[in-house]
Amino acid sequence: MKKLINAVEDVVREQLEGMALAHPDLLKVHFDPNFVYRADAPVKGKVALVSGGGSGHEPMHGGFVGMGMLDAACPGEVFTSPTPDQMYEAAKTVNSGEGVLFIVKNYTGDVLNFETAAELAHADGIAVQSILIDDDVAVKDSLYTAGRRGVGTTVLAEKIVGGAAEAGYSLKQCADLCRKVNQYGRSMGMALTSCTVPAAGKPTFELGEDEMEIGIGIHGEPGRTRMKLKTADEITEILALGIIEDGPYTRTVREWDNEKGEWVDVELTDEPFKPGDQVIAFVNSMGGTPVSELYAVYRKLAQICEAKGLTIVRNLIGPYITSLEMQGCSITLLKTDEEILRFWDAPVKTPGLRWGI
Amino acid sequence: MKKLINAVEDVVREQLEGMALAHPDLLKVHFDPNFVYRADAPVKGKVALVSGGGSGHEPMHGGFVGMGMLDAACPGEVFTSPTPDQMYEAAKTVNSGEGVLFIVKNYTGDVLNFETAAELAHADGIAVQSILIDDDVAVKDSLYTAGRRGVGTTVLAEKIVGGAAEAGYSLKQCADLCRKVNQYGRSMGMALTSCTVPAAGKPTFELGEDEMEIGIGIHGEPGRTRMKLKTADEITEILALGIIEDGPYTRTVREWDNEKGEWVDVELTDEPFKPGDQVIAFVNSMGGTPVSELYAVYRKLAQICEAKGLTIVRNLIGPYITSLEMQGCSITLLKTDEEILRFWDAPVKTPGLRWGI
Amino acid sequence: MVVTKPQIVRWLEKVAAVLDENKEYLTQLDSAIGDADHGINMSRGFGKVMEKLPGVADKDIGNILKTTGMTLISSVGGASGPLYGTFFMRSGMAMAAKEELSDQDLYQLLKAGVDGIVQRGRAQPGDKTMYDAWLPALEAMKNKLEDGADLLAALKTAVAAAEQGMKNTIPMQAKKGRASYLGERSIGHQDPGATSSYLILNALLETLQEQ
Amino acid sequence: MVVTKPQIVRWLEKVAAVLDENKEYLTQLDSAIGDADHGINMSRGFGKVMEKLPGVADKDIGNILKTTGMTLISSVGGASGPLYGTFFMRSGMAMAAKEELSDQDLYQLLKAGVDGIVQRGRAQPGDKTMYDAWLPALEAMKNKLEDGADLLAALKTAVAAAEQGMKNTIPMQAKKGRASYLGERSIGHQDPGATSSYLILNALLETLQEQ
Ligand SMILES: Nc1ncnc2c1ncn2[C@@H]1O[C@H](COP(=O)(O)OP(=O)(O)O)[C@@H](O)[C@H]1O
Ligand SMILES: Nc1ncnc2c1ncn2[C@@H]1O[C@H](COP(=O)(O)OP(=O)(O)O)[C@@H](O)[C@H]1O
Ligand SMILES: [Mg+2]
Ligand SMILES: [Mg+2]
Ligand SMILES: [Mg+2]
Ligand SMILES: [Mg+2]
Repeated sequence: MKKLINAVEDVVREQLEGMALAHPDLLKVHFDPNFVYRADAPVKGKVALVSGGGSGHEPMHGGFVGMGMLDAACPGEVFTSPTPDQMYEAAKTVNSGEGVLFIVKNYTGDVLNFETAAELAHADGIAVQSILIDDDVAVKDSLYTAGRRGVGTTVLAEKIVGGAAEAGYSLKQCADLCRKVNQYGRSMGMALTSCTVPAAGKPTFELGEDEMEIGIGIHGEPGRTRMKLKTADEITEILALGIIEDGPYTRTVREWDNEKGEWVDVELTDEPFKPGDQVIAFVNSMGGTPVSELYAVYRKLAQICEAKGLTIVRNLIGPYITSLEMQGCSITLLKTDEEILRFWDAPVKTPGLRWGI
Repeated sequence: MKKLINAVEDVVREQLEGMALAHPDLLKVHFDPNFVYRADAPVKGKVALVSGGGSGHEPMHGGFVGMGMLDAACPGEVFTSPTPDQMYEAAKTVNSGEGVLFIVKNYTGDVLNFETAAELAHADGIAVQSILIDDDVAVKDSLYTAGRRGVGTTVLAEKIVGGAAEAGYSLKQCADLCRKVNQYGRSMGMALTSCTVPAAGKPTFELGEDEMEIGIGIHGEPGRTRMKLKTADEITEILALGIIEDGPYTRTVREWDNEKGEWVDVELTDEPFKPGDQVIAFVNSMGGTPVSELYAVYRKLAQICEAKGLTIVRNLIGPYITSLEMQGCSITLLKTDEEILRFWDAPVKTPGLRWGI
Repeated sequence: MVVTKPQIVRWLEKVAAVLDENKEYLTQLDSAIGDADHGINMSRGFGKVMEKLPGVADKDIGNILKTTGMTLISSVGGASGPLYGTFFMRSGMAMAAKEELSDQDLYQLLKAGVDGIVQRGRAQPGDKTMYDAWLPALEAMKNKLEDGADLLAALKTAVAAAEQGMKNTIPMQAKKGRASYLGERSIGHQDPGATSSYLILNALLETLQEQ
Repeated sequence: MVVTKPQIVRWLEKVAAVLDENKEYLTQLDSAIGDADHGINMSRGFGKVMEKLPGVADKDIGNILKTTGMTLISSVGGASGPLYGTFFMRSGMAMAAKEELSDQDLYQLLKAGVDGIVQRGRAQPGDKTMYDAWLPALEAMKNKLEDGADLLAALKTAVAAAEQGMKNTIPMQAKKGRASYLGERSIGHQDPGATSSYLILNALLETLQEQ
């Protein structure tokens, strides 16, 4: 295992210490329980956004803490969901009285741990809503699986809802916007190489010199199919068509009903993309793939979108939701409307994403 | 070889096409000869900055074209300096009449090709100055080598001088500031893995599972020493002390004398860092190392700087000057003063670096 | 047979030791159909439990189990953290104020815990989860006890059923948790959570078999 | 002996072919002490020269050589591009307007080219560069011609000297170019530029030896 780390037990803590040292103007880090939060939290009059998940996906989520994006991020151990006390303490720290929105990627671990945190925060009198991101079209079925995973759309949702919260959206408005963004976004990823969880010490999976994994998640979990290595154009086509040609997607998600103080089952159906849609195109590196290669993917993606009648109105290209040092990429397309675009363009100032300020 | 590419001959062109498609608001790409230039070039009343070098270091240099940084960047083949016609055509395209500053990394190939370009531009009546960046302390000696290589300080120089040009600095002022930044900056890098030049198809060098290369350049050229893999703290210490304890560095560089129209030899001496210095600390990924690991390096670097009496006043952490998908990192420290800090903080809007706007 | 408080403490210690011994094995299983952390998660969690135990060893059994559950919840993370955490929280609530346990108590302890797992995780039999080890174990234990067998005999049958249930996960296609993303590719691998569940139950049997 | 224009064109074609054949070999040498591109660079450059040649094959020799130089400059890049580019530019200038070459002309052609390399790159003998192949070759050729030998004999000696010069770079420590960064670690490897220079000179000999 080749990494810039010290003892494997200290990886997450030391990286957080580095973040705290590097960005004192933007964020602070609380240890035990671990969470990263805005230096100026709680921000008066603003709904607070809290996300979190296993570490190893940096800059997500800690790198997205700051003005116009997250108020707090709760990092678990590498690839392991954080624990409820992290989200609970973070929520208490950043809540300004306007309530807290949990943005949760749909993995059993994240879902269960955030559920407990929501219950704890509610019991404390904090207004909480919780929205699931489940955008990974590589997971076809929700009846026979834990449902689609939360991947690239998470980054876009955190930016867009972050902009809205900054603009004074209420908790319910933030939750509704976040749900819409999730329903408008679809992603799919692939890996050229495996990653190595520090504590495990060896690659999570083995891929032959001429093989790749299509439909990979962000935890080194195997994907939908393994196949012979293909060209950037062919890979882009597989991912892009997987997204664009994905049909309606219906599933039941649990959302916290803040009024009733209980979990309710909500049935959601995401509509497919259609010609004429305006989209944000997000080409993401899995961590080990340099940005140069992403531009080759973007090139083909732009051609495919044009052929399919989708207009790319904004793009994001780089390593934003990664799997340690894994080589590979993912594509996210997000249908936009005036509201989404306005908050996408709004200023953001975080270690991982910054513009307009 | 595992990369997101199509045919190896098309790698550079297709990546440039992707850039052009992704950032039409910021830049344009000219093909044959290849150069990336500001969408709004030439910018009236502003000195134009032109840099360039082999491809494979993205986002440098093409990703630094835009407001507050470069006016044009000339990408060669992967790890191969560009040819003079690229810099010559780029200079003609972006020159607004205020002259063109070439920012050249000190590699024999880059130096020779930029020299020819400067001569051609001068013959065309374009005011040209040319500043070498040679900041890599891994190269000890200038008498017995081609001199120190240009590495991390290049990124900082392009940002800082870009800010100055935007603020109305004259060609001579830009050149003087660029020379100062170069003299104030020192860098050193290391590799955990090799990279693979697409056209070569196999790793440039072989490193054992428990080995690393210290003092590596940015082209997969072997470094100063190969040693057993160490911890992030130990690696950071080797690099940081290599930089901080580096003595005065004297060498002769060729600069273009724009008045006389000829090359002149200039002797320069860089002074070592000393306690009390304020610095910009730049922790760079070689491409395959994720940002999370860079924070562990930054953590230790901050401790070392504090112990050595250096105050980190700004930092930059991420993949900015890379070697394809190589894993590893480099550290750059740049002594600052009021002028440098002012232009570091100035707004910049490029695909690779953006703030304040 | 009466199960004493020191035996419950001993059980938890044994679980910690056994999970630590099987850390690599469980992680290995998780790397085939998950994200290669189950062993690491469980051993970290029970390591924390071991730190907390001395502080509550003189409290009642319900309290000890609840502390175990809360510690797991706040130190394991992942799917298994809330699930095993709920298991021990619920079993602790079921055993509130007890200083020793009867045969029926021990069955109720396990039953309450497993009910908690199902309520949190909504697993169905055959979903290829830890529930597929617990469900047959509980059924076997219940039947044995109803047949009048003594606790050790009933627990032995339960452990055998858990082991069989664990093995039965091999041909299953996962429908819950991370492994479900693999679809048919999850077939042919033993579920890590079912394996840790078997180990936890077996540790209980071994504790009670000790003199 | 008179060297004709078609022979010069044939030489350049042979160089293109030989560098293409040795593309991997030269790149291999460059990967040991450089950045693994010398073969790729040279073969790309002479590939371009081959595209340009038909358009100027009826011009004078000086013109053909200058076109070769300019094409190399604008297509090779790296250190070798400007150096070989300058070589052919300068040899072209030295042979301006010539339609055929005498023995002395051919020597002057090479001499002017090598002077250009030195002026651009400032190499000293022993720096482990292409100059370490050219310098002994020029000296040997000059001596042979002064001794009254014919062109072919002089060129044969020159090629042998270039080959020896190329091999002599193995024990040298590089002081110019990318290899110099390696310090003592550059010792023990043959310089790629010296190798391509030997191949270029040898191609000239082979051309003139053809009927
Ligand atoms: N919904 C669920 N109900 C019951 N058990 C589950 C459920 N989801 C996952 N599991 C169990 O959790 C185990 C994985 O635990 P672990 O690897 O620690 O968490 P994660 O999957 O978050 O990395 C699986 O092997 C399975 O037995
Ligand atoms: N200053 C110099 N003078 C003469 N030859 C040089 C000089 N610097 C480098 N070379 C030659 O150039 C060769 C390397 O060429 P190449 O690999 O194509 O360029 P680069 O080093 O830029 O990748 C070296 O082997 C050496 O012979
Ligand atoms: Mg996990
Ligand atoms: Mg090169
Ligand atoms: Mg797991
Ligand atoms: Mg080379």
